[in-house]
Amino acid sequence: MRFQLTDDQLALRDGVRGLLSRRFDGEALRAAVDSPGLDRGLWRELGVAGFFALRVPEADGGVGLGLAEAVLVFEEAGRVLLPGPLVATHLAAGVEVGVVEGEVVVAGVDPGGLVEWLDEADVVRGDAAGAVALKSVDPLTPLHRVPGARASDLDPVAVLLTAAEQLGTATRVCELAVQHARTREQFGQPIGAFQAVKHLCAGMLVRAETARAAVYAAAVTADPVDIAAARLLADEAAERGARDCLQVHGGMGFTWEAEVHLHLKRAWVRARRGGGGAESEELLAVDLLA
Amino acid sequence: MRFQLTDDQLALRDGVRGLLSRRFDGEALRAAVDSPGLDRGLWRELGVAGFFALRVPEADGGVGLGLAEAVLVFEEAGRVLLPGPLVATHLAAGVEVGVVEGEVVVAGVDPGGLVEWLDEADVVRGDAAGAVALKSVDPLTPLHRVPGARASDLDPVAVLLTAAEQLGTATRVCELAVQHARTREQFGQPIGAFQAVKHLCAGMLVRAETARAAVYAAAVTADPVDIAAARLLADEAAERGARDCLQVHGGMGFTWEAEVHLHLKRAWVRARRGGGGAESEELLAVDLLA
Amino acid sequence: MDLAYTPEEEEFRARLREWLAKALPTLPPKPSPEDWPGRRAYDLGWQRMLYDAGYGHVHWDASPTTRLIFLEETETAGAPYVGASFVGLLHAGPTIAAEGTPEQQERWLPPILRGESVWCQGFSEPDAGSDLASLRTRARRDGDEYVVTGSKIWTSHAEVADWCELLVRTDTAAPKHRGISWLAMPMSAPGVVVRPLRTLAGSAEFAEMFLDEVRVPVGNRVGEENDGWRVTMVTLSFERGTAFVGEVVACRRVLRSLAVAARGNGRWDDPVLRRRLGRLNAEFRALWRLTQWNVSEAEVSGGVPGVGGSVFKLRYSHARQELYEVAGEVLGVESLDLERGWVLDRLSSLSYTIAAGTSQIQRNIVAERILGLPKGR
Amino acid sequence: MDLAYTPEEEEFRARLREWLAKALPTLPPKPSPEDWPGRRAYDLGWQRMLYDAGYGHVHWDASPTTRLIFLEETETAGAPYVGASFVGLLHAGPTIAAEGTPEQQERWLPPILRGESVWCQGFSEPDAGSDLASLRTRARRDGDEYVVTGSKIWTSHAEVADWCELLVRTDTAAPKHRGISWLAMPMSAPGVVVRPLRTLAGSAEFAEMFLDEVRVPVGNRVGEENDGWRVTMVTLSFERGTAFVGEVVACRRVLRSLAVAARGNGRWDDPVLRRRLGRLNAEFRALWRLTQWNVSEAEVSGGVPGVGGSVFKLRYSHARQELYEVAGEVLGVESLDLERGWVLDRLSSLSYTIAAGTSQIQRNIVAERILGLPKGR
Repeated sequence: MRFQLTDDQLALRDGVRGLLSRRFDGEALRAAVDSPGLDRGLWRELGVAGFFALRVPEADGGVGLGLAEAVLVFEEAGRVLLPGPLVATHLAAGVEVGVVEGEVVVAGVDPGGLVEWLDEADVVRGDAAGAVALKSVDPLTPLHRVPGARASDLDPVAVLLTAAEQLGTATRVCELAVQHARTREQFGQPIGAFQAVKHLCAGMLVRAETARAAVYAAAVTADPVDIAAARLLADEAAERGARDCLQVHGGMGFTWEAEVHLHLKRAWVRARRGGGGAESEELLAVDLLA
Repeated sequence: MRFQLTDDQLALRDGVRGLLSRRFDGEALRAAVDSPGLDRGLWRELGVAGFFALRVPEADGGVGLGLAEAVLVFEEAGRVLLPGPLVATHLAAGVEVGVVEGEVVVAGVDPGGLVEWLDEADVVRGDAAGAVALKSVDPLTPLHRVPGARASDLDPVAVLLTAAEQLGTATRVCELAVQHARTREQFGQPIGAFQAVKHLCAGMLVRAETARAAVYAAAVTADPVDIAAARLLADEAAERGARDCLQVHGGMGFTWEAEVHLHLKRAWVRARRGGGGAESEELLAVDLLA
Repeated sequence: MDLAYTPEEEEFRARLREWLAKALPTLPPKPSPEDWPGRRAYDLGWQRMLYDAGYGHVHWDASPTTRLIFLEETETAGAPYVGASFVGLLHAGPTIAAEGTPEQQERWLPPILRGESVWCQGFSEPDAGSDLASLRTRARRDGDEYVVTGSKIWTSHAEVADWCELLVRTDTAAPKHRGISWLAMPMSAPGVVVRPLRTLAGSAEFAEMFLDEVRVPVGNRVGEENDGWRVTMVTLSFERGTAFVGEVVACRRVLRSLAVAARGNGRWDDPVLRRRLGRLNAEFRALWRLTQWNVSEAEVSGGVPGVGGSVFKLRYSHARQELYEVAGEVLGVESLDLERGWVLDRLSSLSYTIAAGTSQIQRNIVAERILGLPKGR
Repeated sequence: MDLAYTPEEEEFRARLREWLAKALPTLPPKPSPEDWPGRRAYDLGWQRMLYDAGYGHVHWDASPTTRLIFLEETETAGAPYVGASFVGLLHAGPTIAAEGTPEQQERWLPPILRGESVWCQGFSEPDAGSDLASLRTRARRDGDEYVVTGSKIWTSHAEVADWCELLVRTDTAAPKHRGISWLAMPMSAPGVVVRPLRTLAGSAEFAEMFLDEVRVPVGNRVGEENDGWRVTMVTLSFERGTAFVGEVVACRRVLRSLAVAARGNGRWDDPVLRRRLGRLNAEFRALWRLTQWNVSEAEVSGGVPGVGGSVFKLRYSHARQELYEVAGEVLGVESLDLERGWVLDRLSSLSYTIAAGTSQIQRNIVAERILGLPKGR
């Protein structure tokens, strides 16, 4: 058993992190908030880098990697709040033409009736008839709702990749909180020297690292029960982490300019995919009787 | 509106506290743990002091006071972990002969199927047929369980008086934690100087004071919805308070000699009266639609 | 121990309710959140109506119970918030009333009560945060003027304020609590620049204020030079008293409407959610009782609210956040829609554990001032 | 990144499983908790069986993954705990192996491995608590002996131990971490008095130990004089590695039996409870994965467990307490009955956020050593 990233996986993660830090850094994030809309150039670069072709077999012109690698890549995307219907498009690779190249943007109708990026999509999977635009709480994710209509059952892979994005947020907000706590001074010392702040940060790390083990393991096994567990832990780590990060930032975190609210809002959107965690809890309960 | 204790109520509370501190202090508590069994002499003294006759009309030979006063008295009883079927006996005052004088001990079958102090009781209210003795987790409360059988609906007054006892525990464990935190030194200072300990204590006080407002208000209104709210908050304040008090005490709190475990165990027993808090939550939910 | 009101209090409530029923329909339409001049006019107009009807002083000299009734009834009737009059009526005004000279009181108080002036608050600074007393905005004495330079943040209504209650450092050598003074600064003074501050809710409820060599007459100082921290504490403790009455009333209304919404969309059938709603009902009922308890205590103690305000604020701010968490569960996908008023309220509620003393600071206050635990080294 | 075991590891597992199936039925009946001599004999007998079968060293020199498999399989098969051999195998033994002289190793290690000696731990003191390094038990040098006076607490198996790994202060003038030495004290030495310590669970799992002028040969010191703190840290970090593997396996079994019990008594139909059980399943599955992650990391880093143990312990101790909270909900009134084994386990679980470093201390460790936050002043 070697439940650790392999050298290839570390290299993949570093490569994706490098690409994203060049093409979607903090400045680009803020620019995207100010002028929403999908960056088609970046989308094509993602395609070239293999973001969508990652799990397509080499024989079919893909990269031929597995769920574990996909999870690492989506974690990085979650870290930097990369905009766009990444999960839906990734899942359509090898099914819809032009996806692997990053030429085509795919939106999907979620079982909860949510559609992300409908107006930007070239292809819509599922029945989006009658979709109503919402004023999205996340300035980086345009949303529609399909009243009444429910698509087919949620793809467990979609759940897992969403959990990987949540893991990225959970990790990132912990780093943001620690950075702030190390440098911000109050009452004559860095606020990170106060136990109350320290313990908020420790809690964020504990949740993120527990979620990481669950998400990576689910990527290895692809077992729906493991995926359900990963989802619950990743949602918790992301939502509570972003909340606590905001608390550590104090008033500064409450401004539009701070990155933390974007993580919180995105975490809320992701947690809604598939209609919330109740079904995962039920699946995990039933598993106990198996 | 004067939602504060009146001078008479303050005097009553101080009187009861004085009586109990003389007749049931820490030493007596430890002695009771070592040799269980009801102290009939103390029971008669409680009778003489009006503990049971409190709400019996003066015309019928009682003290003629109300629920508010009863709540204050039961809070004091909860504070010192006074043993015995206090609620059941109090509720039987004016109904069963000898109760007001403290000559008779009354046990009651709780809707959850629990009977406290069955073997010591002179009178049992409800059907205790087939009662099975438990090895009680609380060394100061002998327990029986009546399998299957469910008595009639729970008397809201019984719920309220139990909440008052829980409030007594919530207040007392906060005091115990603060005392310990002020005197125990670690790493060169009283542990109460550490934020982590400070914040545990602050949380205990906040829960106790919120529960106090709810319990006292329910005593004034006698409204079942207010009582349900009081019960939930008092259970939470007592159980979490005792847990946190134990945490503040560290290893010392884990010994049999420390008072804190007795509060935790009694809080568990009281929280089980009436079968737990789910019904109260449902009552409060339905109230929102009224 | 009772929850009954006196005949006088009941009469006050009845008269107020009657007046509200007549007065509210005469209000002009509510301006949009971005229309600052409109909001100023609307809020001052409402204060003027209260003044004319004899309720203008209610925040100042009514008994705590009367204030409680006033806040409960106005919120229940859907009356406007205090809005732009907030700092004047609840911070700066009471400070001037308590610490100002007769001339200062004559100059500044009547316009506040009559709905003619708007005050804003210049306390917080970007680098001070929770450590308010570490503020750095400097006031240098130059003859009979102070020359003020620095910056302030989280200033509400700065765009339309006439006056700012300003905390400045007048002695940089003294310990941090000892070198602060309280000034009334005219917002029209040269060197005052206001820049809107966008919050995570996307709105510009607050502003930053930049002060560059702003000249303020020494006669505008309330209290002694370097005694501003004590003067400020009077103001802040005044704020804590009945500050959340209207909000608790509003939360209970939101909670009831959530239950109705849940019944409407089928979520009511989920016992997990239903019982969470029930527990929130217990929570907000208790918070209302705690309010009544604190108000009754203030009544006895002569109206000065104690540190019990920290206990209330800790519990309330977390309960309010939990309320909007549950609202998210009730609304499901719609909880992501800013068109639903609740969603904006949810975003605003995120500040409740931070603003006016973070929950961490409040727990320190409770532990040290109520429970008597020692300060850390 | 995989969760597969190598053919060698799978073979180890298969052989162990086979051996356990044969060996366990030959065990004598389990002694009662109060029968200390019986428990000593039982626990040492089990260690002897392991030794004879070639598993005696597994805690010491097997790879982390092999240890994981060993702990998983023994717990799953219902094999005895390490019991009275705990300190010898997992604390004192590894310390002696790492820091002792060849003579010390020859003298003390083989009896531990062969199940012939019981060690106990004399670290904690009543006045030290979480601040272990502030211990006060004094060792005065007198020729080639130390003369030890003081008291220790939370000492398991003291009643039947042959040896005690003892921390003593050998230099009272030095900074607190610098004046400590590590001694192997024979429990038969004159002046050693053991008194059982009753816990809130009502049992006497632990003892207090009073030392009055106990003479310990200088040759029993492991490591240099005054270097005992560093020597101890080796021991403590060894403990953190795979310490909780068996417990996580056990918790997952308890959780499944809770679900079955809930289905039996009708509580399963309560979705609030059912979904809490589901969430706990997620929790313990994740904790198992985290164990596998940490073990794999230790495998790479050469077997030295890192501070990741604090992350695990924080999450695990709270999960375990939550498990027993939920057990209380499933069992209802029966959760008050000490005859139900779960209830005693619930009481024991209360120590998990306290023993071996409180959750508060663990959070400090995580914040300072992993996240690099500054120490407070």
